Amino acid sequence: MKETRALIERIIEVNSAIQHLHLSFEGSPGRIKPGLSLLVGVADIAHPYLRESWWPVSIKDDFIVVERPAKERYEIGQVVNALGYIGKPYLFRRNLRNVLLVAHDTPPTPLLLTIPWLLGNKISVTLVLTGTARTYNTEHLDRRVEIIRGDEGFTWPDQVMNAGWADQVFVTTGGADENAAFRMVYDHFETLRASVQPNYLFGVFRPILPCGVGACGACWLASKRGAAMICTDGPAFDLTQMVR
Amino acid sequence: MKETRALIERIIEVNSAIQHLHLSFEGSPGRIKPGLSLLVGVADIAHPYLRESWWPVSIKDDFIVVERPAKERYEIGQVVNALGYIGKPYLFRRNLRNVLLVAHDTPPTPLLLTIPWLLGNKISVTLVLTGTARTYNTEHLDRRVEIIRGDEGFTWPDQVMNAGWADQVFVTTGGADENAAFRMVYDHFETLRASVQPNYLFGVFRPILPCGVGACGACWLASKRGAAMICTDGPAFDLTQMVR
Amino acid sequence: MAIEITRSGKRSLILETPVMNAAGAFGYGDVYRDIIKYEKLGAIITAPISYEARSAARGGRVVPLDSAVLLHTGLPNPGLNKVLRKYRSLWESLALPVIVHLIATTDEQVRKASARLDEEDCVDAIELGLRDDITWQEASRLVGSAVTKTDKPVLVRLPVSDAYEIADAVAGAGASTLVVAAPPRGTARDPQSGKLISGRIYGPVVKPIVLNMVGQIARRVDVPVVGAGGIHSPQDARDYLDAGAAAVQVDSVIWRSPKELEIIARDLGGYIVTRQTDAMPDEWHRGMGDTEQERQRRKNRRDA
Amino acid sequence: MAIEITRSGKRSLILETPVMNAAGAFGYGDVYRDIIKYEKLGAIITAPISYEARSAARGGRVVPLDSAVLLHTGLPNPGLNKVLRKYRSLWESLALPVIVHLIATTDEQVRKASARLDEEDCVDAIELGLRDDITWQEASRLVGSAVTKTDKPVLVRLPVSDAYEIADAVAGAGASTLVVAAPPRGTARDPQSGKLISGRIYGPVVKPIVLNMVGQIARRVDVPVVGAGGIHSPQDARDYLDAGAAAVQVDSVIWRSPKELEIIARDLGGYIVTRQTDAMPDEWHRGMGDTEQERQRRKNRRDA
Ligand SMILES: Cc1cc2nc3c(=O)[nH]c(=O)nc-3n(C[C@H](O)[C@H](O)[C@H](O)COP(=O)(O)OP(=O)(O)OC[C@H]3O[C@@H](n4cnc5c(N)ncnc54)[C@H](O)[C@@H]3O)c2cc1C
Ligand SMILES: Cc1cc2nc3c(=O)[nH]c(=O)nc-3n(C[C@H](O)[C@H](O)[C@H](O)COP(=O)(O)OP(=O)(O)OC[C@H]3O[C@@H](n4cnc5c(N)ncnc54)[C@H](O)[C@@H]3O)c2cc1C
Ligand SMILES: Cc1cc2nc3c(=O)[nH]c(=O)nc-3n(C[C@H](O)[C@H](O)[C@H](O)COP(=O)(O)O)c2cc1C
Ligand SMILES: Cc1cc2nc3c(=O)[nH]c(=O)nc-3n(C[C@H](O)[C@H](O)[C@H](O)COP(=O)(O)O)c2cc1C
Ligand code: FES
Ligand code: FES
Repeated sequence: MKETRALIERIIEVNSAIQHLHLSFEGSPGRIKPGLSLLVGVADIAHPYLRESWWPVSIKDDFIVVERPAKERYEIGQVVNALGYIGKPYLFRRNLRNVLLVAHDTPPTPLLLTIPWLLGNKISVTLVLTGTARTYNTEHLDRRVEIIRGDEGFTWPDQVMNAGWADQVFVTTGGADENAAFRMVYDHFETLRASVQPNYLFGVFRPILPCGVGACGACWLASKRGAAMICTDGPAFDLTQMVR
Repeated sequence: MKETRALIERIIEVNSAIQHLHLSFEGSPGRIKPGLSLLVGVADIAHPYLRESWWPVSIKDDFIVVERPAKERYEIGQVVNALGYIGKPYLFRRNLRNVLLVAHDTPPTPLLLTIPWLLGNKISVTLVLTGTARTYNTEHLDRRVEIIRGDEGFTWPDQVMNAGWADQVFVTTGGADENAAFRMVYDHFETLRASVQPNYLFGVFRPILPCGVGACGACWLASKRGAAMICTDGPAFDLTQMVR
Repeated sequence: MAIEITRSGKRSLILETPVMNAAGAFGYGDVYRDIIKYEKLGAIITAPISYEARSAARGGRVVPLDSAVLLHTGLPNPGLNKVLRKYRSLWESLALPVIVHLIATTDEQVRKASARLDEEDCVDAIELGLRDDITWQEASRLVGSAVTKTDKPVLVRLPVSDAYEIADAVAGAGASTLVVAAPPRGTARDPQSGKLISGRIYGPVVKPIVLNMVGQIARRVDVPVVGAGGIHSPQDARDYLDAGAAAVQVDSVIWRSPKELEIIARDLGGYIVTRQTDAMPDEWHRGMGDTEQERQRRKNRRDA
Repeated sequence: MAIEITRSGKRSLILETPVMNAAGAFGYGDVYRDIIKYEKLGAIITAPISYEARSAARGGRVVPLDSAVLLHTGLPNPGLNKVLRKYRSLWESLALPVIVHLIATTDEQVRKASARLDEEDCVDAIELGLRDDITWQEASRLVGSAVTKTDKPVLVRLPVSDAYEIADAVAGAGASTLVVAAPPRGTARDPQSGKLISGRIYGPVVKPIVLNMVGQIARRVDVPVVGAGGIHSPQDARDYLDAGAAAVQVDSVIWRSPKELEIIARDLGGYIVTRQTDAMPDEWHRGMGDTEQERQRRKNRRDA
């Protein structure tokens, strides 16, 4: 954990829903991997006493790109204050061939940084967009990603095949109750496969994180392996370990 | 007391310190006289739970002009919400010939609407600017007003003569403690004249007014004639009636 | 609608609408007559009155805070007899209950004032205001003093500090209703003088704290509770009823937008009718009620 | 500098600087080691620990409010013994006092936990956390339970509700220090679920209310007071000392800007030295202290 400041060097309006910010860092940005996010305090924009998680979607030599909703206002040259990268990288299996990314009722932003890494390692990637995520515009994503748009609920064409064929699944959800949503996700995958094995289905948890360092207790999660903090041990948790 | 909405029709940058807003009203603006102010709530600009007193400085057929600090941001077309005109008009004596207006450590804004009325009635007007008010730019005022710039304290050249020659004096002051400031003003005028007679020396009181209608008690003033509310009985009070 | 905001019994106060102003936000009932339709309110409460006259606090009286305002007035007022002489005929003419807010200074003054108010037909109830640092023993004694001298309902407005102990105590001493709570006492630096000033805090920041107290006290004490603190919208008021309040008092938003008191009262009239016929409270978010629809219509007309 | 924040006597706790974190704002002392220079602080206080393990609250845990945040965590923790096993050697290695915040659940658990902590050399004092709706009788009993089982100082963090009665009671029961106060309990609607949630309120809005309580309690009770609530700047902290606090605890600003705790501690170190040699407190506004000057220099360098 190390406080750092980043400069907004470029702002790209990707489409009517999202924008990309290019951030360069004072000193080195450190090693960043899929799953880590920046905990950022932006004076006057977000809540004055809560930081926001900013998700990198690609990494260049001297800057990173984060994806933000288009309606937020930033300025080139603006300095943002970050509490470093928080969380643990997503754990990918060895011998991985097919990965399924699912965004339900929320943009797939926290999953996108996996794409260059997976494709670079010759792993095929399918991105499923269900619920309100169906309207997410994917033109800026790598053409090699297979995009599937599902239904209003948590269903999509070929879902049984996708679930069977995938070696690992990462799901991000929106809505009022994240725990309830992931219980629904788990139950749904149990109907798609005979049984959900450990290390197969991961939920990406994204509650508001007041401290981001394990100090405040707000993101405490009970798992069958014991208690965890989403900010330091997450964001991804194996849904077979979830206490119901 | 009647709530009303006004539209900012024009914004004139008078000089680097002040701007003038032209306000037109839904329906009639009502009768407005020197001493009355508009109690205005401007969303997002001022404090969200406190209104501000806006002082008219001139009145036209279908709009009034208010004077505001130049650093505040307004937009043409902006609607401001006003709790009507509050207070009582300044009481001028009959047979008035010479009036002295004094602004000490604060712009003379609350006094300026008297000028057209007094000049129109062939009464001569002297405006004294002392303390930080010395830097107030008077180029937009009627040329017939005699302007005197005083010292850092509450003194100016010819003060004995001005005080003797004036039939009435209206003083507005800035600073932390308005009551203390007016005690100082009273004491000073006692040194300038043998005695300060009733109906001669008036203080224009301008505390923050939470309600402006006599409901909250925040602007209660003890006077020798009994208790008064600045918002409904003020802003001007005869300083000989002040309880020390 | 008839909502009893007192313990059942002889000291009863029944409102048509569970919304009134808070003491001190409304003067003596005269100042907002041209702006607010009184018949939409459940009752009005006078500004704080003491048996003897009080003069105002010296020094800074208003400190703007983050999302709130601190007021330190010293509760100036001309004393009970003068107020009655001046406002008796107004109160008689009003078609809604009038509650006199009595500053609970000393036992003797409370006894005298209560006896005096007991004779006044234009007064429907007394609301006792307690010092912010009062002990529960003193509070109990002062409420006892009022109750022995009048048959009218005695509402008690609790200070935020020690509210739970005082709630227990004054319920035992015969309070008809608990008003939860007086504006919390705060200390802040006056930006003009640089001095620390103590006073009362008003604004939306008060609501979460007092809403929680209302829930606690409504569960703990078997006396009807009126919620008061940081109510700035119909939704705020509904939250108080959901938390267990029988009615609400609206305070400083009246200074900024007097009409909001009437808007809240109209909205909650409808809310109660609907709630009692088993509608989901969640249907009642902003934008759903008659008032909201009327407000919207008015807005559209204005914008057009 | 040596500042005794306890009653004089055998249960003594002396700090070099009158600034520490508040319980729950700092984890168990491990998380901010790379950001904050611990040697600038007066002490550290652990996150709330109960004798037995506690799991977290279900449902919404964070509600953004106007100028504040509401947190409802249920105080999850692995229980005293596990925490001691994991953090004992860290606490031993620190050159500043370590205060364990003990959640005062039941008399028996408080007795057991206090006896356990009495044996631990790495723990310098206990801070007891009380339920927000506790009565003064229960509070007094719980403090008595702790005091009989340890010779270490027992600080008591008072809830906002009933703080005055509880302050009197726990002072009588042997509290070494009163920490005024725990974050006020509030209720607000979770924007995600639409449900009312109760929790603790953090943010600058808390300061005026608690600053006032500190002044009242410091005058009323003859036990040193530590001020805690809404301290977001050195000036906020100085206001607490001016109001009568012997030291301060800094809470949620640490989450947003961890370094601010150190900045406040450095500034107040200087403040105390100066205050005791009779400088005017008013000289100490932002922009005057060493820290501020250093901050300004850093800012200029960054802007250049
Ligand atoms: C606009 C306004 C609204 C108010 N609304 C309410 C309200 O709705 N309900 C309510 O209960 N109170 C109300 N009050 C009273 C107020 O909340 C507190 O009683 C407060 O102590 C007075 O604060 P102050 O800063 O004005 O006076 P201060 O000058 O600080 O108070 C004067 C002193 O007089 C004593 N004192 C003050 N109030 C009382 C009292 N009520 N009884 C006995 N002694 C007292 C105290 O010792 C206090 O220190 C209101 C007052 C005003 C002017
Ligand atoms: C980040 C953080 C900071 C905190 N800081 C402090 C602090 O500095 N000082 C302090 O005193 N407290 C502190 N607490 C405790 C807290 O202020 C209150 O004790 C509060 O009741 C717990 O609120 P909750 O919403 O998390 O739990 P809830 O789920 O509402 O509480 C669980 C229930 O357990 C019981 N309970 C909760 N806390 C206690 C307790 N302390 N003792 C006995 N029973 C209890 C109550 O019945 C309560 O309803 C902190 C907690 C956290 C996680
Ligand atoms: C009649 C009366 C008038 C008061 N006038 C003032 C005042 O002008 N200025 C002020 O700071 N406080 C004023 N107060 C408050 C007192 O100065 C003082 O704060 C209060 O009475 C002390 O509280 P206590 O009675 O609980 O000790 C007044 C109080 C009363 C009862
Ligand atoms: C060990 C423990 C775990 C708790 N876990 C939860 C929880 O998961 N969800 C919740 O809403 N409250 C939780 N709470 C709070 C309780 O549900 C309940 O609010 C509290 O214990 C009741 O307070 P009381 O003991 O004063 O009656 C927990 C409390 C304890 C002691
Ligand atoms: S956000 Fe504070 S512990 Fe995770
Ligand atoms: S401002 Fe409220 S009474 Fe004058």
